[in-house]
Amino acid sequence: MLSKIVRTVANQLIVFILIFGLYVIAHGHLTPGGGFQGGAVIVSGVVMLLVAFSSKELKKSLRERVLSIMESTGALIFVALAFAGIGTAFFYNLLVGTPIFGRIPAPGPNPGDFWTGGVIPLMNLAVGLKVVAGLSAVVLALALFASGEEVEE
Amino acid sequence: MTFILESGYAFWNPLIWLIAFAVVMVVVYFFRRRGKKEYKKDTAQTRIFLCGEEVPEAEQRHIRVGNIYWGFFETLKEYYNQVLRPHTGIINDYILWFVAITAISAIILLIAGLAK
Amino acid sequence: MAALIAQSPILIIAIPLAAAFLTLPIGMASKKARNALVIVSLTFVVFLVFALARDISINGIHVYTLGATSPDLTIPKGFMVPVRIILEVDGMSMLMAIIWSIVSLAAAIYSLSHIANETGQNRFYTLLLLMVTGGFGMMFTGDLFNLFVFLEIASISGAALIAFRTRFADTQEGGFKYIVVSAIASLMVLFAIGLLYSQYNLLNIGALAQVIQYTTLDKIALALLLIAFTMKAGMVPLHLWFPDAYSVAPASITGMLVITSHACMYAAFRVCFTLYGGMLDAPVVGWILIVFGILSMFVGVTMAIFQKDVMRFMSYHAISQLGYMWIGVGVGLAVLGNADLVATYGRDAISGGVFHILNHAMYKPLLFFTGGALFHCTGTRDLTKMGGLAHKLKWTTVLYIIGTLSISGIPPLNGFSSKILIYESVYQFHPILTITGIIVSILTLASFTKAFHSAFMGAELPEYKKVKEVPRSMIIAMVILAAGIVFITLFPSLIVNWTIHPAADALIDQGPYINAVTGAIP
Amino acid sequence: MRKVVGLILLLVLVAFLVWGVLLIHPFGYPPSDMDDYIIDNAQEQTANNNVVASVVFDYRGFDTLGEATILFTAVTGVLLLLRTLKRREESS
Amino acid sequence: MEHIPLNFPFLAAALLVGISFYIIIFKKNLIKLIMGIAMMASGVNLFLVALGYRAGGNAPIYTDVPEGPMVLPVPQALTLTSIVINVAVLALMLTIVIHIYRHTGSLDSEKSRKMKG
Repeated sequence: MLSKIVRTVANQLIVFILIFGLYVIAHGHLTPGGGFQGGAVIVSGVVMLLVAFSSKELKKSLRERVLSIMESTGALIFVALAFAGIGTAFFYNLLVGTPIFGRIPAPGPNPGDFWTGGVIPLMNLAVGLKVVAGLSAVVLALALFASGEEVEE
Repeated sequence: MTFILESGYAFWNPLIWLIAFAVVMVVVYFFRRRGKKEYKKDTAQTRIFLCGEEVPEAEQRHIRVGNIYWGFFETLKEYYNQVLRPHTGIINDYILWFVAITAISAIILLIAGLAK
Repeated sequence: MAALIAQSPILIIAIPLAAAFLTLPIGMASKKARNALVIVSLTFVVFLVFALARDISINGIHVYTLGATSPDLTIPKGFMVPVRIILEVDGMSMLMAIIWSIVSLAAAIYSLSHIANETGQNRFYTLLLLMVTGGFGMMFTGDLFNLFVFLEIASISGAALIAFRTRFADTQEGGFKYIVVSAIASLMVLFAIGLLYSQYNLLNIGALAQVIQYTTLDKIALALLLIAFTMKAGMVPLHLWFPDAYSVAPASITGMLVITSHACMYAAFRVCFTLYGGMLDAPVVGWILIVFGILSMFVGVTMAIFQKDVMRFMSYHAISQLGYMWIGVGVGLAVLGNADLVATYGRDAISGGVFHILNHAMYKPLLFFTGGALFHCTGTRDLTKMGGLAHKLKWTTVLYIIGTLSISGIPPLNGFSSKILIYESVYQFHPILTITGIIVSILTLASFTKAFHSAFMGAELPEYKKVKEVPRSMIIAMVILAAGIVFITLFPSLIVNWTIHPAADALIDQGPYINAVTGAIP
Repeated sequence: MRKVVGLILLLVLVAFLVWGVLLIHPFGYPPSDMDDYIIDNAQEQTANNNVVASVVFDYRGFDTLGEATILFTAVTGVLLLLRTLKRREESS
Repeated sequence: MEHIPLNFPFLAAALLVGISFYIIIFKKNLIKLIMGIAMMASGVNLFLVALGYRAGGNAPIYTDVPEGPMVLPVPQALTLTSIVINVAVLALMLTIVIHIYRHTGSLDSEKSRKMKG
């Protein structure tokens, strides 16, 4: 566990990191970014917490079991979104043209509309959830194992 | 349904072999039937007889794997010395072999391409 | 039913995947429900594979375009080349899928009791299902980059499963060697894919095969692809990691890893026959495969005789048996350009090699499972510590004998039917190949006799007085594979006509594979 | 000995790689049939401004599913290998 | 061959792969070996992403894009996939190395060769 200054700053910064990560995930269909990138940003925040507080402290609030279930959920949502189009073909983008995320942008350069992209924004969210949970679980497990703590099954 | 597998020049029919196998089994059974019926378990009749000597314990009786085919390995000692050399167990060497074979096969492919 | 078959290529990949994602949450709630999920999903996959196989034997190649407005629409309207990922299932992929579905089901059943005393079972089954997914993906995909992705799925889950028993040092070493080798092999595959993409701006195998020129760049890409896949398949002299990794995994996983080796072999064949096909400098590549095949056969079997570790001994035999397939298919490849020779013996050689994949995939997992049963009972893999186990393990002994006879090519068992196909056809290409094959066969029988004697025969050893027959699920798994052996033994011609010849024809003629992608321009 | 042979073979392989990459199209002028199709049609077909996102999640979505699966596999593998062997320790 | 200076990114990628092969073959420390693999992955990723560059191109994102050609999107997607795959491989490798260290007390690849022959 590092000094109080570091811990306080980390406590404040994590909010901004979370917001930025969520922004990157949510705007993956409009700007550079997406589920993997945004997820990695959020996990960098988790790593910062891990350095500032110890893995023992962090384990109280982030449990591997919960992270595992979150990860499975994200993966299942992703597969379910892929399966949703199976009426036509697996991975068919079935939301194109519907009011939910289905608006077709003007061809060529345009300012961007949040409600576009079909299933892509939803897949970004699912992947983001998966990456956040999965990579946090890995980092936490490695830190716990290295410090001789128990990693729950 | 045909059992015959054609292989260009010859053919292979498992049925014939199965029939032959069955015949052999019948013969074996016949010989076995001719054995003595009055055979008592857990008497001296079933124990191992070794010229009247003391029979060694099970552990000593069993021929362990290290002793089987001793002559084979002794004859092929030179070969085994050579073939064991690359089996170092070091991961770096494994990758070196990959690099070597890739380089050699690339050379072969390019030279063969030039010859065409 | 028709709709199910139309969707089945993706379902075969996606069902184990979805089951893998579900395994962890369900396993936390109930152990029995998790086991049921694993077995039921794999059984359903077996059913789908056989339904698809029947459909393919009637209707020919099956394509499935992911994300298109219709699964048959391989090329978008008004365009020349495929853009989306296409799954393409032909005779060869179907044969591999049949093998993989049966072996993975048997391995899952075997695991039920083989790892019953270990911790971390939920994640074990998750990884097992992911490995199944990876294997099916490699077999079905028609896209090079997708092949790389599924190769990685199979490799990573395989490495984690090899290192499953973390309390032993050698498992960690084996897992590390496996993952380093697979990482480098797959990076080289990726580099080669980049080289091909840079020239043709295509990733689909069929579309690439249509335009490929066999330039210098293509030759370098071929060398990288071929050697990377053969390294993953375990060909001498790139086999060094193979026994290290395979001997330490849980036996059920070793059985499956053998099939992932076959899948890499399949990928190598796909690259040679389908991707390069007619443009390939066939005799040269064929001779490369033949020479390394002979080396594999001979070095594999001589190293195997030498071994004292039962799983390691069987791993070396796997290398040796892979050699038969390399020479069978290599001879077919060497004469590929010559239609007469292909008709005289080339097709038979390829059929023999491909048939040997099927046979090997039945008896080698069976033998690995019996090796695992020995480990289960005695707690050691060391043959020097074993003896007299036939007194206790009656089922295991019988199944081991079946496997032994089959691998040594003793008639009438199935190993013989594929070996006769290889011997007869390869003899016409070069007699030395057949002679080597027969010598290797004899040595195989000799080494298995040695292992049989030291593990099963002899007096009952005092330390194994309390050993009991292995649990029922392990026996069931072994009996499934033994039943496969008996079936192939009894009906070789049926199997050859129904699955092997379509597979061999799919390799020989790349035309249908290309047409299935590019011919369907609306 | 090993070092010399290894270096020579390594240099041969690297020479091939270098020779190969020098034969590729000039940097910045790639052949681009498939990619042009995607750039032209992505907005209409996937209703999406970000063409890379359309490739990642639509045209080559199956790769991304595989990629997510690989991440899942690795996480599962890491947690599997770092698990506590508590039950085992108690019994032994 | 008049475009050799233009092909410099490809050359850099190939050399990166070559250097990492050197590290993997000649460095006996397992952590260095893993670093070599990570470097090789970077080389391959650099190669892939360089393949898709178009002279003067913009990022292939239509949101407020300036006029001009766009770089190829497929190599970028492939690189993204490849990066994530390599993260996964590295995580697993490091985990196994931790275990190897706990068992053998050493990171030397010549020490972790219980199995040979």
